[in-house]
Amino acid sequence: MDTTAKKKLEIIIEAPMLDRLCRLLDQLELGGYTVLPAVSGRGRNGSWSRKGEISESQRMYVLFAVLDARDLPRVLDEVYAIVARQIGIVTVSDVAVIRAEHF
Amino acid sequence: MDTTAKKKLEIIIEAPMLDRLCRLLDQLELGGYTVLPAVSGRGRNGSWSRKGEISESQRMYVLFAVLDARDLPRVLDEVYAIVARQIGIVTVSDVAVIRAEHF
Amino acid sequence: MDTTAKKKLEIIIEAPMLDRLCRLLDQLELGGYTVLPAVSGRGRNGSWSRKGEISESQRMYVLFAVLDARDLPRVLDEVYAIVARQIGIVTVSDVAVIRAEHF
Amino acid sequence: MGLFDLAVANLISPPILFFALGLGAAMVRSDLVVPEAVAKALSIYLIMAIGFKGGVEMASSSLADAALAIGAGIVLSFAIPFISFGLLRTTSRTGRTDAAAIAAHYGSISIVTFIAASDAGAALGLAAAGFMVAVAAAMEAPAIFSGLMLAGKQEGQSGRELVRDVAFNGSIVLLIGAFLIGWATGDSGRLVVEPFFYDIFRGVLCLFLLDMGLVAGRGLVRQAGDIRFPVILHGLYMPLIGAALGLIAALLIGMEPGSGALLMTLSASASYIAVPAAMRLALPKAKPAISLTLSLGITFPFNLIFGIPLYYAVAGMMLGG
Amino acid sequence: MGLFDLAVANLISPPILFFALGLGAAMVRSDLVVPEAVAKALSIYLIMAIGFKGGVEMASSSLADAALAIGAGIVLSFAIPFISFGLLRTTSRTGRTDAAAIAAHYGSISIVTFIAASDAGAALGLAAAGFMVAVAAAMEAPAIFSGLMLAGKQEGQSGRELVRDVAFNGSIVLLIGAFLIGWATGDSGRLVVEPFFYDIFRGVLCLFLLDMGLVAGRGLVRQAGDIRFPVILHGLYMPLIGAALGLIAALLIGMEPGSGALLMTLSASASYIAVPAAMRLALPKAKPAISLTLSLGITFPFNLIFGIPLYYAVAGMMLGG
Amino acid sequence: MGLFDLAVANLISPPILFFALGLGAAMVRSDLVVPEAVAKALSIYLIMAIGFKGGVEMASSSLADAALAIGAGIVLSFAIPFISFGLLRTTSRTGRTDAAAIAAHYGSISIVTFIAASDAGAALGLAAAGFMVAVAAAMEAPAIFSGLMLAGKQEGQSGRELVRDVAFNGSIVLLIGAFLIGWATGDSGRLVVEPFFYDIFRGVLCLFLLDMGLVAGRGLVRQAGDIRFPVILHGLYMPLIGAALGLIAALLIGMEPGSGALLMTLSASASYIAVPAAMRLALPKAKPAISLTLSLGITFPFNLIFGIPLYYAVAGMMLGG
Ligand SMILES: Nc1ncnc2c1ncn2[C@@H]1O[C@H](COP(=O)(O)O)[C@@H](O)[C@H]1O
Ligand SMILES: Nc1ncnc2c1ncn2[C@@H]1O[C@H](COP(=O)(O)O)[C@@H](O)[C@H]1O
Ligand SMILES: Nc1ncnc2c1ncn2[C@@H]1O[C@H](COP(=O)(O)O)[C@@H](O)[C@H]1O
Ligand code: NA
Ligand code: NA
Ligand code: NA
Repeated sequence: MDTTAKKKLEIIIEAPMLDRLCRLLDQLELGGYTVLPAVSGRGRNGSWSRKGEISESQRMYVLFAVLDARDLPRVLDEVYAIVARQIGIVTVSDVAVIRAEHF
Repeated sequence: MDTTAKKKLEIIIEAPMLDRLCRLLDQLELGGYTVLPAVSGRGRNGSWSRKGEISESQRMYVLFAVLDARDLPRVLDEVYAIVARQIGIVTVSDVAVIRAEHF
Repeated sequence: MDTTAKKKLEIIIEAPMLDRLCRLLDQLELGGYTVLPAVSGRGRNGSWSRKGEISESQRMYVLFAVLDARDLPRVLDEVYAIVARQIGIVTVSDVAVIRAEHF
Repeated sequence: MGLFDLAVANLISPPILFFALGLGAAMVRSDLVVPEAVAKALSIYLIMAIGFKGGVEMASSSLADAALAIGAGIVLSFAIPFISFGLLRTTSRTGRTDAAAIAAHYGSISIVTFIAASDAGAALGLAAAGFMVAVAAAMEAPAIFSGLMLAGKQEGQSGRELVRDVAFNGSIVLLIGAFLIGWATGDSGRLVVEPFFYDIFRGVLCLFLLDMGLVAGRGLVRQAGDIRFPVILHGLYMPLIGAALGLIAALLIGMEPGSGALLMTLSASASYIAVPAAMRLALPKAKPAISLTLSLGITFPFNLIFGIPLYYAVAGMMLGG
Repeated sequence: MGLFDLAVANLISPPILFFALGLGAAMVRSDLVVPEAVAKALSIYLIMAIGFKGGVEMASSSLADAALAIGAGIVLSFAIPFISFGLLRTTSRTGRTDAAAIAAHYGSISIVTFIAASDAGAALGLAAAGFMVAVAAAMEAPAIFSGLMLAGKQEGQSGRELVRDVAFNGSIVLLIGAFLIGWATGDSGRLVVEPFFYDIFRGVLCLFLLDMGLVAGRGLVRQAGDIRFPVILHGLYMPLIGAALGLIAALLIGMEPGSGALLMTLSASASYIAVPAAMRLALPKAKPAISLTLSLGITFPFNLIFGIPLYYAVAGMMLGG
Repeated sequence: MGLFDLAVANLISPPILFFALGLGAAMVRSDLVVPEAVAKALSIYLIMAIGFKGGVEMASSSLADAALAIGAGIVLSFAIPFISFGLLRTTSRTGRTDAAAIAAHYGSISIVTFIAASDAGAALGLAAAGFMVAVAAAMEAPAIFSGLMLAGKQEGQSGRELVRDVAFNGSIVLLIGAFLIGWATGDSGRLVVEPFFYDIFRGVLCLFLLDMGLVAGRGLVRQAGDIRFPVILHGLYMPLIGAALGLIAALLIGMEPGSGALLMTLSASASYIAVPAAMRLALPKAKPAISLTLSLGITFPFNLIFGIPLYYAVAGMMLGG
């Protein structure tokens, strides 16, 4: 099976900012992204947990997008502009994909 | 601590196909796999969100399996046969594991 | 955008041990970690699924921490001491981060 | 009661108003959300309750009438997709596979629409026969097979797996199971569960329809722009065609107004749970967003707000004493 | 009833005892957890119910009184942050942005505290006017704008997006929507939903307050050590200052004791849903843990256990016949 | 009522029929699922309700009787694992650690079985003393320590952490807390929560048992093939042995039939929430799938369908007037 090299961009972002981040990515016209819910964590701002919470304000989501290395620089710049002020971290890693025509 | 090189296979798959994918992987007798629920996303078929949904048909799950590089080709072939017709994407990346005897 | 190389440590751990693992990581004073809930899986101990379950004892969580390569050895040693006896697997992979000052 | 009064009575009932509130909140992009897990549980509750009640009422139903009604339902579910497919193909440029998938949605039923219509009927004093629950269950699946026939030969399908998935689909199993439990335990069973399955039912329906409004509204906001106008129109006239066919069937088998209005509603409604999942397995090339937006975002609100009072009014006139 | 009897009656009511059970369980680090999805759904239920009831009771309210009360609420919500900010800045070394964020929480309201107080009032026979629900809704947002003013110019803010997010915030939309539905359908609507929204309400409140106790207790266990003493004190005296201002407003506009006690409670309570989210968007540099621990871990239990009976006792004396 | 009539009355009650529906749906691999969050919330509700009711009923109980019953429960929970362990080791080739883990499950209790039995008792007019709730709570933990003794010395265990985790386990804290609240508030508290905790209780139980049937059935489908026959048999005869020991204890301390049947049920039931989690921490080498499948997939349905009516019948004969 042939595989193609791509980049996986992963953004851990606080819930109140998730919609704005998605709207940004929609404008950037990436191939796609997927959002996973986190249930607890710890960082410099202390620890949090979803146990029994009704407010979304403290939770984090993990959004990831598999994209072409060529698209990475412009996407990182735009994402950084949002994440810099908010709580969130951004990582990039290497992946190989099958069905490259999808991206 | 000694680590061993392995591959991480990650499959983003639509909910109605999840059971069939798992049954396939069970037959392939991999060491194991784990399934994470996604809450929203966007792709070529538009965007989706679990907010308040009662139907599973539009949601995606992320299944990942840590496995030996030698097993990868046969697994990819079989997985591709399923995912090719459905909504889903498949990525492979490099990881190191401790407790290699587990796999 | 400048990126910095880091390590991503990922631990799949059974629910009853999650609190103890988090307490351990808190003592190790890492930059942070995030916990994702899994919904089903299969391993050497058979398969499990959260469907309709009220007991947490069989579920797995995926904890990940982005950290500096220098911190990895001591963290792996401590984590191994816990995970060795329990159900769980530990993987390490390479990532690049923006906002390196966060870690 | 005239059509106008009926429409007004329906429109100012709390369940419909909460549905409208949900729709409106989604339109203004409010972040109001009923958690997915709770929404699913509410639908389980409503299906259990409606199934159980139907079963209890079987005591006063004739089995021959039930068999006739179930037969009529199966025929309708099987036939409606052919009409829907033909109309879609002639009025819009929808491809064969997509048209077949949409058509399957319209032949099948929306159990939530059925529940809302039953509730409206009860409020109007036009109760239906208990076996209408069995009719609803029977109408869920046949349309799927019509859809597959319309789509033509597809590669890699596994018919047996599909039949099993459809037949043992959660909401059918629950609806029929609860129906049988209600039938078996009758009034003594009813006594046990009355406060939970009867008394608070209409309040729970308000909460559930709030969520349905939110979901339908969010779907519309997200997707409606991508759907061509003739397809959107299909979502508005197809329920009327379905209801007309349901009425004809009800006349032919001599149903009472309450049951007839429900048969019309079932025929008019489009599936958005069982069929979308089945289509992903059986017709993976069909684009899921179109059919789901149509059935959930357009036909469902149309039926809930305008359709149901209309069907009761017409059924009252055509089938009534 | 004297203050002492009131306090005792409040303290030994099941809802408050379940809240205390939750607090205690969290303190001993029990793993008791109400799932997040269910907790959210319970809060939706309670908001729907309280909104609906308020609307139904509007039949017996004067619109002029309602307008006056809403006006008073807006002024209070807008003004209280300035007091909170000033006190924080003079008594503690809290930075400008953090102090502004905390102050915004105190100007806004806690809808759960409002619901618990309404319930306590009903139990005491001191029912409030229906429009107090609208007052609660009106008091949610103004404080946010005071907070932004106090924080001074921040980079990169988008005012318009924020106003929209705040105005169409889920709990406000639901509270006002349910209020209007109650108002529109009145007693006939009430009949439909009585078992669900009225009869089981107090039992559901027990379950919900159990969860609130768990959440508040866990927050305290996790964070309280990181918060400086003068800031913790702020969480204890600020509700008293807010209540005093609420009392003055109630006296000025001539409220009845039941409504006045609710205005006091609203002024005394601090937001922990809408404002924290808004602050993350508008003042991202403010540390969220401090303000949330203060409003949810300290002020909320204080109001629930000591504040509410106190406010009813004082309102009874000062506003009563 | 004779044993046969009792069995029939139990079998055709809606809660048991919904349990059977769940079992059946899982067996045919239907996709029917009650969301995990809701299932957990339902169990919280049921524990709160049963605890509260027990507390309210303490008004008519003697404390001496309560102390005796609690003592008996502790002895049973502590003793039963030794029998279970011995039988497992002699009849099957289960290893020491696995046998110890399974034995701990059988000494402890299933609170859901207790709730279903209480409900069946109430339906039969054989109400139990309020303190049986405290007996249930007291029987949860002792078996865990027997299990550890049976397993022998394990490396790396932290006894103190374990004791704390077990003692402050969510369902024990909630059961005892709700019990104390019911006791403290008595009939006036009951009035507040009657519609929620009493009236709809049996209906909620139907929904919950539907889920329990689904979970038990899915566990069986998934795992039963991997479990050796003598171990499966253990899941069927062990409840009978437990019930017999419970009966002896009930005779010795002179219990009434309703309470005695519950003590039998508690002894007969096996834990599937608290003990599995404790075993993962204390005996990580024990394979969790075996013990969980046994207690949840075999013993639980056995008790629910056959055991409970049997225990009531025997208790009625042996302890009755
Ligand atoms: N190094 C990290 N690895 C994984 N997750 C992190 C890391 N740092 C922060 N997080 C997540 O981001 C949240 C906010 O981080 P912070 O702003 O540092 O408090 C934390 O609560 C974690 O959920
Ligand atoms: N490049 C991508 N990166 C991450 N997730 C993706 C990507 N493309 C698609 N997805 C996910 O897969 C779903 C279906 O994709 P599609 O078939 O392109 O609509 C999307 O809604 C996303 O959740
Ligand atoms: N190779 C693997 N890749 C991903 N997840 C795994 C793997 N092996 C085990 N797991 C997860 O860990 C759980 C316990 O594994 P085991 O102890 O092997 O039964 C499984 O049920 C999976 O959720
Ligand atoms: Na139809
Ligand atoms: Na306030
Ligand atoms: Na036992």
